[in-house]
Amino acid sequence: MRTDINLGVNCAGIKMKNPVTTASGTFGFGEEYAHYLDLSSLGALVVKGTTLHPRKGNPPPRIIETPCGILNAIGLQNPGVDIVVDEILPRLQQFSIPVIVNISGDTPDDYGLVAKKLDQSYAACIEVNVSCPNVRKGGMQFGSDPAAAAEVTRVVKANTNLPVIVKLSPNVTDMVRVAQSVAEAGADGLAMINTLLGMKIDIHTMRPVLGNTMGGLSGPAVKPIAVRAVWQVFKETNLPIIGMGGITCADDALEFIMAGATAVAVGTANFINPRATVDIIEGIEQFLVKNGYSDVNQLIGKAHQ
Amino acid sequence: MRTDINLGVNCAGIKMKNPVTTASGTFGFGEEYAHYLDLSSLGALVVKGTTLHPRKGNPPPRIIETPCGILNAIGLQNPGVDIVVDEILPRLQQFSIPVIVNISGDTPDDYGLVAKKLDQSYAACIEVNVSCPNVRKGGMQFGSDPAAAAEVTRVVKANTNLPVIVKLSPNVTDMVRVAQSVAEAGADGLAMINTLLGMKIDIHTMRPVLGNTMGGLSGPAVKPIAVRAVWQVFKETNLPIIGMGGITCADDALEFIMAGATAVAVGTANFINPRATVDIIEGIEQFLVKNGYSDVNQLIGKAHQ
Amino acid sequence: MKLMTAAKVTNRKHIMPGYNLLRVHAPDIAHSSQPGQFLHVLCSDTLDPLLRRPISIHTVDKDRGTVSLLYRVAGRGTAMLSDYEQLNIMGPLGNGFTLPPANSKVLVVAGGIGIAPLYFLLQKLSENGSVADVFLGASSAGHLLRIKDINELGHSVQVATDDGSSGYHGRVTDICSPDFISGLDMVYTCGPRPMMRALAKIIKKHNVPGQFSLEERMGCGVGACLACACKTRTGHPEEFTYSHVCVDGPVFSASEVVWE
Amino acid sequence: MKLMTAAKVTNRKHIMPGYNLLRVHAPDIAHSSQPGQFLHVLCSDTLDPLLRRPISIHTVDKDRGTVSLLYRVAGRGTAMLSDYEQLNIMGPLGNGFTLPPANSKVLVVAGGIGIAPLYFLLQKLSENGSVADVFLGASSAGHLLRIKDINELGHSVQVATDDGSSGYHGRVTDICSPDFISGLDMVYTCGPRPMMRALAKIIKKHNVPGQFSLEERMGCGVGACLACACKTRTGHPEEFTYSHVCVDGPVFSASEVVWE
Ligand SMILES: Cc1cc2nc3c(=O)[nH]c(=O)nc-3n(C[C@H](O)[C@H](O)[C@H](O)COP(=O)(O)OP(=O)(O)OC[C@H]3O[C@@H](n4cnc5c(N)ncnc54)[C@H](O)[C@@H]3O)c2cc1C
Ligand SMILES: Cc1cc2nc3c(=O)[nH]c(=O)nc-3n(C[C@H](O)[C@H](O)[C@H](O)COP(=O)(O)OP(=O)(O)OC[C@H]3O[C@@H](n4cnc5c(N)ncnc54)[C@H](O)[C@@H]3O)c2cc1C
Ligand SMILES: Cc1cc2nc3c(=O)[nH]c(=O)nc-3n(C[C@H](O)[C@H](O)[C@H](O)COP(=O)(O)O)c2cc1C
Ligand SMILES: Cc1cc2nc3c(=O)[nH]c(=O)nc-3n(C[C@H](O)[C@H](O)[C@H](O)COP(=O)(O)O)c2cc1C
Ligand code: FES
Ligand code: FES
Repeated sequence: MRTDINLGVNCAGIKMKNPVTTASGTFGFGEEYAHYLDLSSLGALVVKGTTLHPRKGNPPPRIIETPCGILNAIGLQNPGVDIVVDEILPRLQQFSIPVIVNISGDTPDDYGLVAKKLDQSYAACIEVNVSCPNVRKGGMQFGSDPAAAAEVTRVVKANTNLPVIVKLSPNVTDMVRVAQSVAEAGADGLAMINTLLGMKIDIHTMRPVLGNTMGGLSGPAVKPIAVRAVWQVFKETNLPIIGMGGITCADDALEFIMAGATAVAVGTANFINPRATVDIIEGIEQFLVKNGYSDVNQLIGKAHQ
Repeated sequence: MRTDINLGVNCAGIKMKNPVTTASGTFGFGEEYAHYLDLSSLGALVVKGTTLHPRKGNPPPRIIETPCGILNAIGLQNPGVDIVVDEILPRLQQFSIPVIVNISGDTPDDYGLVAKKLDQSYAACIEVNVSCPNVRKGGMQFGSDPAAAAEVTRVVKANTNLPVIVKLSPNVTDMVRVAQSVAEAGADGLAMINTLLGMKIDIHTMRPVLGNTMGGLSGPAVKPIAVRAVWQVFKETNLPIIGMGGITCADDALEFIMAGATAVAVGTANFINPRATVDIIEGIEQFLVKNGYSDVNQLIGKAHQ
Repeated sequence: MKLMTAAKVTNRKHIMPGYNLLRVHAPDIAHSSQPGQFLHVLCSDTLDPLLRRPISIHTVDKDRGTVSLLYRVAGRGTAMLSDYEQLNIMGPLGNGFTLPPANSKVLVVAGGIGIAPLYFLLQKLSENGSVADVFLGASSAGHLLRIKDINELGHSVQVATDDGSSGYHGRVTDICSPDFISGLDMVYTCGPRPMMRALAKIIKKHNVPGQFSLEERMGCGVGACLACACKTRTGHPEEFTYSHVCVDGPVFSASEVVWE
Repeated sequence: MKLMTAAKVTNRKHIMPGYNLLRVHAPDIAHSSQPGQFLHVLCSDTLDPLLRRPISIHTVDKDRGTVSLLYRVAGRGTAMLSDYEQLNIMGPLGNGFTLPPANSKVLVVAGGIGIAPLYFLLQKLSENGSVADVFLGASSAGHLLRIKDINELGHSVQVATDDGSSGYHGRVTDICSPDFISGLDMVYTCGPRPMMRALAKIIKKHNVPGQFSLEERMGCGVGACLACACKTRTGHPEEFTYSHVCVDGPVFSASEVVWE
């Protein structure tokens, strides 16, 4: 860490000491990876999608590899918000980094109740998942309709004083419209992209591979789609963006930042390299030094100039 | 070729001696690959997107590699329908296979005029491209709105007696709705998927790589999305489907067929293996033999059972 | 202790058609591994194939600081494993087998490549002076692995093959006679799910406890992605939950698993 | 004749840091290749990286049936090229250089790795008894390739480097004096676009024709995808069209190209 280089960013009111965080659902509650890296070196920690009540998740298989990507259909398995607030978040306090809790629900009211519980917790921010393709009710349903996404945003905002980031689905005709709609509804920031709806058939069993038939595509395969989404939304809204989708290295992260992301999240790449986040932080710093920049903020949206 | 195995399919009224064709724009007018394979062994030949007037296409770079995929922004460079009808199609007659002409336009009337000209040509079928992400007017615009897609379909149908296949865009919230809408408008078949809108930024120049900024993502990376699209649309419509998106080998092709495709098209893979189509035809036959099937039609939609 | 390390490959051997043995230098892992634990192995130095592959620890040599992996070439990932001078590995991961008290009557049942983690267990058993009965099942003789080495450890081996090309002609569970099973203190097993399901039924009937090593497709290998779900019982007889093979297993108590 | 073939690699050599020479056995290609043509080479046996890479034919040996490629390790694809025993290649592709009439005054200008296709041309020239002036430009001495071999073919070499580490200190186009250029019958070149643009301007001024080998990102390599577009003139002075480097080129007449 060089003192003459600023890596810090302010994303939706959260002070991050560097622009790198984790993609919800790919990094557990952080502790699972504590053997492999110093969690306190992350810009922020985004934890697993949390719901009002505990959820079992989908039947296996829940994951399958695809070319340069994976399909997952976890189905939001989680212990429920009470355990998150009472047991998990207090433990995460030791790492002294902003913890962003990703939330989901079947109805806007569900979201509101979860938000209310988090309001009094150690969470620094709420990430509203209106884009999960792996659950029957809610999830992507909200995210694919600008009005429904706005409604969920409003309810969450009404129930918390924490900054609210809305996580957008790429499975829509016009992400910009959804982004604008949640911006008007009071979102403090945007996270994009969630996974793309996909599936795989096993030609030997002649059946879909995933227990849930369809799943969400993530990993390097989707990176061009994610960069495009960030580029488009950056152009048409003023909200800070956490960019993600296929980031594996510092060069990928810089691509998102230049497209307009204030921060980036690392997802699938954690499975391949558990130190991907910290390697990326280092790589961004090296890029700044090598190219004569002193502040990562100088690069945000740079490709639009 | 074994005589006890039937590879023939009837797709939207076109008799194909096997279910393998080429994806428009990836195989030129066929002749470019005539050195590498016997064109007459293909189930059908889908040629480059054709418009009323010649088009120059987009400025370079027009292509860039992405993880397991490519982005292209060709911009429909083509000699115009008159040259296609007068010079190119007559030459293709020698191969004695159905030739499907992919068409695009700025307005529904453009499509109609092109269709009318093709009606009297050697073309066996018209594939209506309402989903090109690489041109400013028309293209994807039509494909992302069910009503507009239906309108184009109606105009084309009114101008030709050839079977009409509509090629759908994956860049929409609900492909099934677009499919149903063009089905009602009289489409004889569906082709899916066209490319996904994506982009890449060169972090050294700090600018988008493609001359046209954004481009269309194709190749193995998109396969899970394409299989899902075929699966969903097969379930909800009765039209035959030409499935494509990332097919590189017989196993991939079989995945699409089991998801519901009557035929498959090979695109990006031609660039890597110019003999991909014929290798796939052979592989499908071998699969049938090995698994005790005598007819490829037995596998269409098999994964739904 | 869990590690990610680039371990030097010190030996590779094709032990039978389709089966390789790979030895890597990883002293920390060699010293801390328990039988039943696994490594999460990077197979490619490009993005295709993308994910790591879980491979059991087959045996360790603490003196030399090496760990051996025995694997079947199942697909693209495992086909690449023997290409490298160095292997990027994470581990040791998961919960392994619990050793039985001295003088216990123990049966070890391996289906095919299922012997991979069980051989390490058999080594520990013989270090403790225990002698186990070992049943090996496979589709045919060409998939029966390590018989000689198991005998050398002092255990007795019986064999069953689906095609009768070696030993009993039939399933390995068919040679589990009720008399024999009911006299056991513990059954250890790893193999194809149908085999393990059948075995679970048999030992349940005779009230014999079992430690079963399960497989499931994995993402992270460390409990973060929740991909490797396996249906297990909760306190309530009507209920179930999804446990995770990478952290709750891969070794589960047979009675804990919902075998469907 | 165009082919796709898995050609055996018969020799590989690191000729300078970052530059490799690869020889493959491909008799049909060796016999039918012209200087300026290229091969479309598969770099990976997985799906990442996906596309083939165009590499010029550097020299052929008809007797041995071999083709040599000289390449700069530019990125991931070229970094993999020397890993294989066999190389899957398509070719020979594109339109090469047209040889000049006997006794023509010829200049050959290569920028860095641009010498790759030009060396084959220089061989043909000396086979025809022609002697060329060869100007080599590079960023520094470490990127000047094949000087000795070109001298051995009987051509005279002048050198320019951006950092002055060898020959003239400056751009290779700076050593193109008006007197010298105006006396030429033909200029052949391959190199970075800015260099070629500058050279095109110079020779246009003196009405000297040029054959320029261009680069553009490629998909198919055979004219099917229309990716490798290059702006060229039509009959009308105000108009332009997009030609394709893989089939209309890679060698274009300098006056045909719209240099922007
Ligand atoms: C905890 C654990 C320990 C293991 N230990 C060993 C070992 O010591 N030796 C060994 O040879 N194998 C072991 N395996 C299995 C091994 O991980 C798979 O064979 C390997 O991942 C296949 O990768 P591949 O790329 O070669 O095949 P792929 O191309 O990925 O798949 C080949 C075939 O195997 C199936 N498959 C792949 N992964 C799994 C999985 N996780 N579960 C079920 N089916 C799968 C696929 O459906 C396909 O039919 C273990 C698995 C687990 C979960
Ligand atoms: C007709 C033709 C003949 C060629 N002959 C040779 C040759 O004989 N020897 C040789 O060393 N190289 C040659 N090249 C260039 C060579 O194809 C590229 O260097 C190679 O494709 C880079 O692949 P990579 O995977 O190593 O690099 P990548 O990782 O793909 O890219 C590395 C860098 O090169 C740039 N780049 C990649 N491809 C191209 C391209 N086609 N045009 C412009 N920039 C590109 C990228 O933007 C990047 O900055 C030729 C190119 C063409 C079009
Ligand atoms: C296994 C897995 C579980 C995920 N769970 C969640 C989740 O609970 N909530 C959510 O908003 N996104 C979830 N995602 C989506 C990721 O947060 C991220 O948006 C997506 O994976 C794209 O990033 P990547 O390509 O870097 O993985 C999950 C992704 C994966 C792979
Ligand atoms: C270079 C290129 C050009 C294309 N041109 C067209 C076109 O003119 N019309 C069209 O409908 N689709 C066009 N496509 C889309 C393909 O036909 C196909 O739908 C897509 O590439 C997905 O298939 P693939 O992954 O096998 O390439 C083009 C694709 C590529 C890569
Ligand atoms: S593989 Fe990620 S939780 Fe087990
Ligand atoms: S690379 Fe496809 S047309 Fe030139």
